[in-house]
Amino acid sequence: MSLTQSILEFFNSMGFSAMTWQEAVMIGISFVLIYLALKKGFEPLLLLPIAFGMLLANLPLAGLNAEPIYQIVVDPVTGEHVHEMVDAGGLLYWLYRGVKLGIYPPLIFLGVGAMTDFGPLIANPRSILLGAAAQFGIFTTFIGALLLNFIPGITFTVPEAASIGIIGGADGPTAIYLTAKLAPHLLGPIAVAAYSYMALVPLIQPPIMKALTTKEERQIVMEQLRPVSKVERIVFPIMVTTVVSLVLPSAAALVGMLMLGNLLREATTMQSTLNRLMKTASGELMNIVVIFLGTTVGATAKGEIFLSPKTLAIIALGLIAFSIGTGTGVIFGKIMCKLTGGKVNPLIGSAGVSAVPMAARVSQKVGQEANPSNFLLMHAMGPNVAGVIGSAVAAGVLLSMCSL
Amino acid sequence: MSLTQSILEFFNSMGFSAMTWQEAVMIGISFVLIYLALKKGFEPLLLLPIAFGMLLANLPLAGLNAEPIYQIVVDPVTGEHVHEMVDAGGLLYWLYRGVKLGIYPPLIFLGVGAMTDFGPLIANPRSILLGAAAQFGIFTTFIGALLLNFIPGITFTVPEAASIGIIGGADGPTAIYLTAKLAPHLLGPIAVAAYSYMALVPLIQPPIMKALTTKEERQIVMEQLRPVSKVERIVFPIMVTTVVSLVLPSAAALVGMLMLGNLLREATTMQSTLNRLMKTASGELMNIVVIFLGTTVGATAKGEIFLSPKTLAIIALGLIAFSIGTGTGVIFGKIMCKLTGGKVNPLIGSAGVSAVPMAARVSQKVGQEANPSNFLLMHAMGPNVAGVIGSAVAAGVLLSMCSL
Amino acid sequence: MSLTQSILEFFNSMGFSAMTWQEAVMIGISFVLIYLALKKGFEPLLLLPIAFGMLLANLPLAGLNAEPIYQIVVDPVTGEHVHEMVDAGGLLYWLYRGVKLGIYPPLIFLGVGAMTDFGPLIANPRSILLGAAAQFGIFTTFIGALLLNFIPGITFTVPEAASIGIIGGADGPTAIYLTAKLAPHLLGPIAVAAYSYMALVPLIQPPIMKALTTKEERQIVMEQLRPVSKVERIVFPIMVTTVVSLVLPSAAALVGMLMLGNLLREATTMQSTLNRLMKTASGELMNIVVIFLGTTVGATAKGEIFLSPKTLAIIALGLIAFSIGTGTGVIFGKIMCKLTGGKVNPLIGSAGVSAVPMAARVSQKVGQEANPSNFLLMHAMGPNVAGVIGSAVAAGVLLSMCSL
Amino acid sequence: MSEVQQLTYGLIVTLVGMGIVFLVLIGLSYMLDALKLLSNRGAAEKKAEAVKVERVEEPVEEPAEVVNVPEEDEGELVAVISAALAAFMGSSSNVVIKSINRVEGNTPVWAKVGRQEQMYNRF
Amino acid sequence: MSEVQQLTYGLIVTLVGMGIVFLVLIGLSYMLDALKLLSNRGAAEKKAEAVKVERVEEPVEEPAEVVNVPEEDEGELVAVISAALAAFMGSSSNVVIKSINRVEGNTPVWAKVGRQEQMYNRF
Amino acid sequence: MSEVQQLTYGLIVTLVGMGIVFLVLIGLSYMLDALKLLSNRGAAEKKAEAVKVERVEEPVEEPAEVVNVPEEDEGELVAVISAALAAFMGSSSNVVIKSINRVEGNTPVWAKVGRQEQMYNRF
Ligand code: NA
Ligand code: NA
Ligand code: NA
Repeated sequence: MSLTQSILEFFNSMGFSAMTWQEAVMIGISFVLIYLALKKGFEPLLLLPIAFGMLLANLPLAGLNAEPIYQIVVDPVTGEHVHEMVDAGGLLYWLYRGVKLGIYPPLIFLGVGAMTDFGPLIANPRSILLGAAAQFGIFTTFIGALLLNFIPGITFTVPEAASIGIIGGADGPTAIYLTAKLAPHLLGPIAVAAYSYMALVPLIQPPIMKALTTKEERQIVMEQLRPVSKVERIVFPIMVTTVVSLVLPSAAALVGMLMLGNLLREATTMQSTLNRLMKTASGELMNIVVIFLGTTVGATAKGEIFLSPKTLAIIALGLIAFSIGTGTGVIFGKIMCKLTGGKVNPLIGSAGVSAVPMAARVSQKVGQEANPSNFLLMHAMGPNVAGVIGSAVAAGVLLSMCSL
Repeated sequence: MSLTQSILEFFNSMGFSAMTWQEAVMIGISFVLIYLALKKGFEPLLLLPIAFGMLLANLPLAGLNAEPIYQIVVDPVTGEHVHEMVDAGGLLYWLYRGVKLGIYPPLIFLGVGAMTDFGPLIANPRSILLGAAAQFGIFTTFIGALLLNFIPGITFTVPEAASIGIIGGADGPTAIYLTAKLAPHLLGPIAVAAYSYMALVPLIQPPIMKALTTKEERQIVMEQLRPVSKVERIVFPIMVTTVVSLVLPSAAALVGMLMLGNLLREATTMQSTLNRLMKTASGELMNIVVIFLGTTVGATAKGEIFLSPKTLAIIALGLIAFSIGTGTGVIFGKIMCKLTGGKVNPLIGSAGVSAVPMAARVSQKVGQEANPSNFLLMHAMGPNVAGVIGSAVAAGVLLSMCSL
Repeated sequence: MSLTQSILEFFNSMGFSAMTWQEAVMIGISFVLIYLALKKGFEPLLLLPIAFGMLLANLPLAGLNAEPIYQIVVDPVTGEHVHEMVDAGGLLYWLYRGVKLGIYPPLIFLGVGAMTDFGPLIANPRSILLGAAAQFGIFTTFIGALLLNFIPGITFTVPEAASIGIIGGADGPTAIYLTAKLAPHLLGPIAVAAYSYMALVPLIQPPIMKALTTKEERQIVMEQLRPVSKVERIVFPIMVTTVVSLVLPSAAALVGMLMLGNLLREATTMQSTLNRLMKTASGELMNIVVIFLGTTVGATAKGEIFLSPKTLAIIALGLIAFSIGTGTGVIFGKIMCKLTGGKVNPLIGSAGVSAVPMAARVSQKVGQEANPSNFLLMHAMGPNVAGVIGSAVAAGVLLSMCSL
Repeated sequence: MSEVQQLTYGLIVTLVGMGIVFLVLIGLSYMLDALKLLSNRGAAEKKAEAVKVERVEEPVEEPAEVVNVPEEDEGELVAVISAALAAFMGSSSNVVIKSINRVEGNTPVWAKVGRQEQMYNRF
Repeated sequence: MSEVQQLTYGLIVTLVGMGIVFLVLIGLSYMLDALKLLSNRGAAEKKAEAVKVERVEEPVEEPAEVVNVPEEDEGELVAVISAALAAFMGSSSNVVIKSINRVEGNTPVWAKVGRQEQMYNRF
Repeated sequence: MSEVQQLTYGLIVTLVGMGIVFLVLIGLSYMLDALKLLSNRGAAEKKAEAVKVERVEEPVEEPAEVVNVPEEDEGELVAVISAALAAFMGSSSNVVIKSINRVEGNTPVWAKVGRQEQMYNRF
């Protein structure tokens, strides 16, 4: 082989030469996302790895997502047919297995559970309903996606529509878990939309909340929450796992791990040796999974799919999902306000969309604007954490009814 | 599809409808185990995950143990036959791979080794024999299980009997490692029995120890152990790995990892950079593995298998195993007492069953009852850690002679 | 089966009986390596696990590297053909997957990136060229290996020669990554050579540096480096990833992860929540991977392959690689010295071989010998970290041009 | 499926879905009421435990360091202990850390093993 | 391939290889010059951020402890805080740690949740 | 196999098994005696090392913090250092932490890199 020849060959193997315009655009988008994550503080913990994964996946010929290639050969010695690896496949392909097989999201939930204090929910069981109401956002968006099918040019299958709807759950791991099972090709845009809107909750929610409530309602001061006993805290996760899984087996993985993490957290008060498991679940294990999950989810965003009208539709629908979820939550808050004779401040309803704990903080902030002496935060944490359970349940329903 | 129709369909997909009485009972048992782990402090670090895994595995239709389903399809483009994943399988199925493939137990041993101080053993080499004697418990139970075959209705295969016998090793990872290879369907009951009895050592051992020894023997005060040099500490793990593996290749995985961990621990005195590996091996890595191992081992306990006379037999035999191991250890202690002219207190013999370091504590306690100025703890630690090696060796023999 | 018979059988299953002289020698070598790692401080963090893996892999019959065995059976119920595991395979076989699939080395680079300060490089962009020059060591050694083919008895294929050349990169993960893809059977000797020579840098480099420079040159004092802004630090990793991967897709995995780690590190100044990811990447995750990688890479060193003239050739060539890399680095330093009119001290050139940061320390030390008031360290760090990128690029070229 | 079929199915899913969501969460909210009854007994136990736990923890957490880590980390340990001390007195009184004794130094062996137990018997 | 063929191919690889290595690294070195231009604007921002970060971190890091860990670790927390305090004053003045108040004790709820946010909204 | 065959095989396994267990552990116990002979030389070396280690560790452990972690953690570092100090003096004398200087502050660059080495050259 001559020098010039092999140099030519080599230059053809360079990224530049093979670059498509989609890849160029995607790389640009990844830069924007990195900027938003670092400069604007958009959920940096996940958006930064996602954006970097997007960058890596759109570098031409890098093949970090490449599947391994095996061939079946006859063993010369034994004469048996044996698998033989021809190509090992790309790094991100292997790390992505944890998403594909539905392992990472439950593990993240394990850590979230180990960090979550369900006390406010246990102290005020009714507030759990607000966490249910906010899930309307998921289903109306789901319907919305199906309605878009009537627009020529856009077609969403039922599983795709379901995956888009779950953005309204305002819960990253749940969205990724469901989408990886129903519409993996949409993981990129859906994950980006979900985390971006979670970061935008403080901008999206207040106007809706104010539009739906009167100043009087916003001024309502709620009474102090009762203290919660150790026993309640420990029984709670076990109860939730059993009840939810018996009604909805398809939600067992997410809810089960969330509650195992929470059990580890609460049980440390009885058996302090469990502290080390709790710390690992909410610490190193979670960090490792976040790095792998973020990078590989981002790496699913290849230009061909990402740069389509669908993505714009997803972004639009995602915003609708958040807005409706917020709205229905507040409206339910108003209903509970009536029923309880003005004991419930409707503003805590918007926290039902989860996006823990930012949504709760928003309720607090809007409430304090109306009445500086008003302190809704702990009351809003109830619907807030209930929303996590609520969207996991909703995901379970979608999983069992929309997987084809 | 009509509404009523699909609602009906959905309700059939609910857990309640498909629940079997075994599953109901198993869920109840898992609650009891959680109570024992948290309230009674039964090895919470492992029994809590095991119990929670048991709960998850017996939730009808949750399918967390479901195997993945692949189909071989012809690639439309290339015309090649390719594997295609139809169903991703359950979360616990994937986490269980680490047990199935024999990866988790050696990794736990890596951490145990990094936490274990073999100094007392090195200082008093003879005490190692007591760690050997206590292994009689394993084999007599093994025989016991085979004897039960003569009772109509109960049949234990040789591999099953071996897995039951190993409970007498009083060593969780060893028991799980062996059972996963010889009789995986018995993992649940055997793991539960092993960890429960380890928690009960302070109740099981003392009566046996007192029955087999005279007050005079129990009052024997042993002389101070010599200090152990750094070189001895570092050579020890290398020596043990080489010797044990050369005699018993099948024990190499367990002993090798145990000793690698210990080498990392002792070597930090010479190369302090190794400290970070030692900390990870005995810390985060171990915690991660414990969470996965506990949950998935518990998840193997499906009602159909667990709720059989076999389980009762296993529990009974497990108790026998512990008792005999304790007994033979003490008897050997008496023999050494005679041979050394009363220099050895027979009570340290019971520590040979491992269950580190509780068994050693029991020796200490019983010894002090007989003679308040008596201090046997460090002397008992020798047989105690020797017991870990002893049961790993016994497991190796069973593995190489009983796997069919 | 009679007792004597089965005892005989058992003794045949013992390691001793099956021991080959190669295995005995390899075990001896592993002891020597452990001694060097602990007593002489030869890169203990990796050489200790490597040596221990070597020990484990050469214990006869232990089968820790054994591949799993599956058989295809017809499911009695469904009549479908299903895979069934006959033998689970060895522990080290499974842990080795991470090397085989090219997962561990990039993950280590992730951690290295999170620990590396590229400031000195950014402050003095020209110094990057010295990191390029030092890579001559890689290619001349590559040629050297191919020249040895003319000696009867030794034959190195092109991929093997490339793997040997990469030793000159003085970069462990890069060497392992490339060798695992091009010549996995040489992983053992190449990894050992690479890490040993890195440990010997302080002995290998000084004579060469002094031979190639005049006292005047060594006395040159370089001016203080400019401070580097936060923006530069954050843009740098993104820029490097994009540029390198676009030119050389095959280097994307290594460089991409290195730079992701570095981005996490630098971005913490803007989003402190990223701190937890940075700490995990450079801490626990890295430690876990180091334990697995070290042990399994060592375990590839089976006697049959390791004890061949090739290994001696590899060791000899490795030394040449380091020496030439050092030399060309210094020579380029002299050229830059001329071009800048004596502003650059040639001694910083030798740091271009990476082996961070020891090579830089050597430059510092030799410089100070010539002129006690001379302080080259931070200047040498530039070529030093550039050398890491340089050898990753070189590895990319070898990977894309030498894989058959 | 046609757009219309998809839509109708979507509406079914929505009805069932929101139905289940409310069913489950309302169910939970009432069970929590039931659970509260436990809390009274629970509350009683709680105090007892609270104390018990304190007792247990002291030996548990610290030694986890002592036994695990080589000498040079002992300092860290002492820092933690000394300040932990401060923490539990601090709120009421003034603290000037006067003298810190090396833990290893004056620790009776039995205590040392007492600590080891805390780690070992977890596995 | 014969030895000679291998060797010639090796030489080609060497030429191409070193060519690419220099191409890439020279390219980077010039891009770094370009990047320096940013640094001027960067430098300005930098200060601003530097401050912002300080602000953020206080609540961020500590609570990560507070919320995650049970009481017995609070001491450690206090040790860190108190010494962190010392660290930022220390270089100039003398420090005698007089009184340390339990963080939990005097922390308004809103602060507590402010901290929780730091953790939660990461996932 | 019949019950009887199983049982007999079980007895064989038991004999072989306990035989091996004792064989191995007795073997080890005698090798440990042999090993003790080393310990005399070992003991000598030990002291030497003990000192060497001390030396090494100081720079090793601390910087692992310094270089890895951003400013806000420096406090922790200082806490550890100061108390580590206390730990090694403490047992004999009284300690009042008078002034703590920021480590970064007065650390000559060479020391800083000396520390970096501790981490880098591990990989
Ligand atoms: Na939600
Ligand atoms: Na044992
Ligand atoms: Na290099």
